[in-house]
Amino acid sequence: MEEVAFFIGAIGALGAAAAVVALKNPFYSVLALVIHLVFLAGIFLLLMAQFLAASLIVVYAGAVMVLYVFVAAYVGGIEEPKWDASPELRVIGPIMAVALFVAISIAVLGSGLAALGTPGPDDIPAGFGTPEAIGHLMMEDFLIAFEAASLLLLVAAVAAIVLAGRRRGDKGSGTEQRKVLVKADEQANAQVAGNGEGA
Amino acid sequence: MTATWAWLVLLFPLLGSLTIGLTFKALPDRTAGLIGVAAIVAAFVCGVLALIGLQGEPSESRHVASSLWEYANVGGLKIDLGIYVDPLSIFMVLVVTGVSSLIHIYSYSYMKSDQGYHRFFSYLNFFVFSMLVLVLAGNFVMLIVGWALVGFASYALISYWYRRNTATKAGMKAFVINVIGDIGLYIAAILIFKNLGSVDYGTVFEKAPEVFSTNQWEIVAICLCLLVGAFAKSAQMPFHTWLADAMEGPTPVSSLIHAATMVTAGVYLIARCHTLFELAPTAADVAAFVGLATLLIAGTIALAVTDLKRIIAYSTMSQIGYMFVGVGIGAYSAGMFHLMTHAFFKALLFMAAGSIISAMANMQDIDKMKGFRKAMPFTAATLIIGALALSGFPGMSGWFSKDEIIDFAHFRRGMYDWMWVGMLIGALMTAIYSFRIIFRILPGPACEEAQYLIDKGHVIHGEPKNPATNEVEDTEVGYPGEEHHIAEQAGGMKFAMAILAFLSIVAGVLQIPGVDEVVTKFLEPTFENSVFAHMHPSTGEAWLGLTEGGLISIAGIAIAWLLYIKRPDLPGKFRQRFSAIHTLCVNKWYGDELVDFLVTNPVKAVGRFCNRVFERFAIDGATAGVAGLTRSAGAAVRDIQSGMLRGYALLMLFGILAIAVYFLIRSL
Amino acid sequence: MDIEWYIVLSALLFTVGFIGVLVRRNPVVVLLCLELMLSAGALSLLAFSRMLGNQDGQVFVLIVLVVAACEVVVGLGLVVAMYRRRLPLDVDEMKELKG
Amino acid sequence: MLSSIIWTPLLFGLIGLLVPKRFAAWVAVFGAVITLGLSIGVLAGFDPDGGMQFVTDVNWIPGLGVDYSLGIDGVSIFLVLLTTVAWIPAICFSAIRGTERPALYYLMLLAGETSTLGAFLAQDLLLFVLFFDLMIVPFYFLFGIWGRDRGGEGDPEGSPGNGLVTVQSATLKMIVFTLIGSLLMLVGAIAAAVISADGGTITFSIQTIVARGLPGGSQNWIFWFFAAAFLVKMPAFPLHGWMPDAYRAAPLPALAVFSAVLSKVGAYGFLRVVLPMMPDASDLFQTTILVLAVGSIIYGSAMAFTKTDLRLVLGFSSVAQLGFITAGIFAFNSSGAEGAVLQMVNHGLVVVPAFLIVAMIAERTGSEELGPMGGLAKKAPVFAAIFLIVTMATLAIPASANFIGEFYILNGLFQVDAAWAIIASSGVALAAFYALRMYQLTMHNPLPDGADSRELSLRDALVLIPMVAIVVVLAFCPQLIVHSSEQAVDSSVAVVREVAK
Repeated sequence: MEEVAFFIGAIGALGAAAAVVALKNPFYSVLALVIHLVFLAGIFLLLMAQFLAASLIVVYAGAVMVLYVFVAAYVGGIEEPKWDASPELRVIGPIMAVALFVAISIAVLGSGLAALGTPGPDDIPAGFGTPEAIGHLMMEDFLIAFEAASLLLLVAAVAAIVLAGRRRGDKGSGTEQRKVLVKADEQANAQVAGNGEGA
Repeated sequence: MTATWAWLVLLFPLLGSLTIGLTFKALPDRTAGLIGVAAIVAAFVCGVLALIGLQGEPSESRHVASSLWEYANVGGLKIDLGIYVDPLSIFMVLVVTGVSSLIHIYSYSYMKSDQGYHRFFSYLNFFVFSMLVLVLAGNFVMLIVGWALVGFASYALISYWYRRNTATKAGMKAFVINVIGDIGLYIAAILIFKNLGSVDYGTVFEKAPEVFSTNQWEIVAICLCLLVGAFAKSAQMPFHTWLADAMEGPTPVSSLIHAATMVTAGVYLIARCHTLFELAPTAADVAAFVGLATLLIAGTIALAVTDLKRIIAYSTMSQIGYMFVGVGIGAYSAGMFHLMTHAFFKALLFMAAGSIISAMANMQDIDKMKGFRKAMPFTAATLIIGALALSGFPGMSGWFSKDEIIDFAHFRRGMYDWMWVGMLIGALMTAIYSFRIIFRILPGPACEEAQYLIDKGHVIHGEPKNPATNEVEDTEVGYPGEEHHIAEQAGGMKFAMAILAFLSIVAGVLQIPGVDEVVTKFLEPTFENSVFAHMHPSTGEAWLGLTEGGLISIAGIAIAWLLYIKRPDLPGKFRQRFSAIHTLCVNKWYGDELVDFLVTNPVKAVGRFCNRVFERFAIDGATAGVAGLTRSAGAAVRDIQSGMLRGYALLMLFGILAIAVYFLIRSL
Repeated sequence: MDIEWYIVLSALLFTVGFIGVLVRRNPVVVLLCLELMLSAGALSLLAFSRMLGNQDGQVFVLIVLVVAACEVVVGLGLVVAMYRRRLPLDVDEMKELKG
Repeated sequence: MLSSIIWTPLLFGLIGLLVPKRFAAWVAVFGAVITLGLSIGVLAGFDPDGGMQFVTDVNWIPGLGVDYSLGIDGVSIFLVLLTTVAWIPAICFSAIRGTERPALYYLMLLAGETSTLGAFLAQDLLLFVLFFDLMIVPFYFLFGIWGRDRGGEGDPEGSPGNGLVTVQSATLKMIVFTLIGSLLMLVGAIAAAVISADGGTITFSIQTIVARGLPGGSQNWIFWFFAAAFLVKMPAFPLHGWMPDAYRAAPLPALAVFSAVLSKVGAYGFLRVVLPMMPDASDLFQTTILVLAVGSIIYGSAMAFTKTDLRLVLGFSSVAQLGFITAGIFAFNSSGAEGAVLQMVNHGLVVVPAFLIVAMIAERTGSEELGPMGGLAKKAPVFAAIFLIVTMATLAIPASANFIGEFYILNGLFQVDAAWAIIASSGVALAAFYALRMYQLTMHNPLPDGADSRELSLRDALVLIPMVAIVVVLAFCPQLIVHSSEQAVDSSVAVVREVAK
């Protein structure tokens, strides 16, 4: 049963990922990524990360992707020109990437980590991956990392305002940029809310 | 108690110097001068009290070492801030403070119109302080301290009129040559420490005979290094060139540096270290021969040059040469006695010369001077007394002291007989050049300046000029004032000169062979362990020597009279006949040029080479090479930095892959 | 299911994402591909977390998500800014970084 | 205690950012004075026979064996005092004159003090390397932002160091040189820790590494990695290529502390790290280092008396002095090393007022070139007197503490080989020449047109006189320093002496 679930999830996630790369229209790419994330959330569940799976769907597929969709729509579906500034990248890039994959695979399979060949220990604590457990960890062991992350988020929100904000004399309408801001805020709020759930 | 008085001897001049230096805005000039004089007189008084204290001790323990605190102590090399008081150092203290007191009194009047009165007295007091540190030092490091401080003070005084280029150059020369001498002492002190484990006088002189055998190379090296210091400070060959240039300083400075104190330091050093020099007779002979060479060469130069102060300066070199011969051949008390009498009459000569130079409105050329006998009778009288004492006229102090040295050389026989002959020739020259001054300056029709003095009753005030270059100078600061002061009109100068003249005449009675020999007896505790302590010519031989000396002196005076009064055309003829020799002498045997050629120019060339060639090509080249390397490396990688984000990503991928592959291969 | 499988899947997703970064020129898509790579990283973190039976890895995935969100916000802000200035939306045209 | 000494300057630098601009300078002065007070407090509680004292030891990066480990002993205590003393006049001088962007300026100066103090106090090798590298950063900014370009004035022959210098090229040169040295040292430090651990737990604690010892072969190359960093920092001939340009471009107050203190960190590094840690290599390369040191003495002196730029005269005189110091350390006996430590302090104390005086001279004549100068003593006797004392101390006239330092160094060298001492002593004569030349050409001789001889202002006098007073007091009692540091210094070189036997 678990195998079936994994393969469905894996194939879905990979297929969607390939679609992200392959589709010409960025708008579709975004949608493909949403699908990818949904499948990935399923795999997360298999790894007993319920809270993360949920937050992946809620925050990522829900909030972040909406942001992408808005931007993609705002910018418009720009078709990439056929002519590539450096065509060799099209060839060398994938080859190197595949080589990397091979290297990693060899490393993983050939490594001496015996536990890799097992599904993991059975005697995991009760409530593994539940919001409560994660919340405890967050607020107790990793408080500094948590605070740093929230600070980073704040800085990023400010940065987005500065970057996309209207300059003096800029004639463009303010709605889009306000949207961006709102999204950024939402993002932050969602994150905080997510954390709140954990606690 | 003796030690306390000795410390006070040091304290007063230092305090004086500091007080005068720090209050230059608060105190009027006259007060500063008085403080300066008072400080030195107080030091003299303390010196006398120390002497009394010391004489109270039994003869065999007549030395006191005292230390204020530990100056530094590392790796066994312990240096105390200490003094060593024995008859020799007290003798020097009395000579130094005594003559310096008189010089201070003289300067009080002589420098009256100078712009830097405070500065002058501050330096002057500091000079005396340094000299006292030198003579009272209790170990070789303190000796070096005194030695170098004297060098510094002499620098400050020589370039006292600091806006004259000539004065600053002369100061620099004196200082650098003195530092070279200091280095000799550094190395000597280090060698002494290495071999004897201490630098304290007491320990060193006690242990030296046990550690060293006669003429062992270490002790010879030590003594030769000490001699480098001594030669440099006492202006002996080949370190003599600074002395004549040092005449750029004010006249009281010249007399202080030359007569009483600084230049005799080398003589004192050899006398102080006689234990070492007797273990290294070779080095002692070197000292004596260098002294002999210097006294002869300086004598010939003094015969040729025409600058009044420089003649006396070369005469000083020559007389110091006598002292070097004296202490080199073992006639310690004679050497010290000559040091004392020389201090009296040479200070007197300089003071008289200063007075005349003032009257000449700072002109120093004896060719231009004439007829001062009538214009300045007092100065003329003192000048004659000084010259008589210098040339060793029978009965004068110089007669007793100089001829005692000459006689001792004869007494030691062997190669020292050659020295005896050399010194007799030197004595003849001394008499001639001394009276060359007298006969050229005093008699005859008065020159313009002298006539002015006779007519108007005061000194001519010419346009202030640098006597060396004849450049017109402004008088704002750092220059002698426009007014000049002569002994005839200034009480202080007259007082100092009168006392010195008196001493020049009568000081000889201290050491009449077979009668009293006060100096020898006084210094006996210091030189007790010397092999020469109880070797001296018999009274008869001594008087025979004195007779010879007296005759030579009279002969010299007669020759001078013949040359400069009776047949004034003769010197000119000689000059034409022996023009090569004359040129050689006038140019001071090309000593400066020799030093330039051998030392200064090579050093400068090294500097230029370093600067223009080495720094430019090697160092800058290497630097440029490094920069170039960085730049070309930058250029090489710049192409990779195309700005193509995806290119960067690819490079990153390469990197990750390389790392992954590396670890994979390693794990195989 | 053995942990290996998850790791291999993670590597595959990472590779796909990397290929996307290398071949696509639209900045929005490049950002999307970065998301792919990040999620691949998150997956392997989770896998190891499961393997060790330790939840610390999950916390880090959460942090990764936050950082990814930040990156998205800034990246998209840049895209919007570029669009407003009428700059071409092509990563190859952005060469100002050139040294 | 030691932590507070290290971090107080930086703290006040940061406070300076917050207060209004016109108070920034006085906050900095206050911070420097407090740091001095703290270091005097340490001196008061210092026990000359107590070895390493006031030790702070906190695990910092346990995985790498790096500790935040501080301590003070006889070698470092006076260097710490020198640092805290030297910074005050530099800051006061800038405060009196005023600078552009003051808050940043004082932050940089004080950050420099923090890192220098850190280097002197660190007892952990990696911490030492870290502080050593950090030192250059604030000075890079100080030289880069507040420095100025120099034209090719006053030198018809266009010899290097007198030509055109831009701030960029000067600072770049400096950074490249020091970074190469620092990176080599970093490698050396890591190698030393790893090799000495020999498979055991790695630690960077200097004392532990010394106790564990390094195998002879590794010592040889690690020695040079460290030596490269230290010799560049000093700078020693022939690694001084960065010095002329950097000195000419730098702002003078910063240059004063740079020359006075930072150069000593190199020499200190030899005593603290190289000799104890690599005794075999030190013994092996003794002659090589002595050649470099004596070469520095001769070369530095020769350059100092040919240069006409005051900064370069002082700069090259520092090269010569550092040559003496290095030579003293590599004599491997207590006399030489103790002389070196004494000389480090003395030279630092002398250089700070010297550079500030150069700045004042430049204000009066509008130039730093010796050629057209002269006669400044005319209306400024106090100024001239102070400069004279500084000059005399620079040339190590006997009776100054500098003399005692040089004398002990020469004595130490003599015990190695008389030839070293004799060659090195020629540096003494050359020093007399160049130092006096500098004094005469500025203060004496006729006053040229356009130069303004004026007395020190009261505030400048208050900056200079304390420094000069310290120099004078030390001249009367160098034993103050010698006494407290002898034991620690001797134990540093004793290691090598044992090996040499």
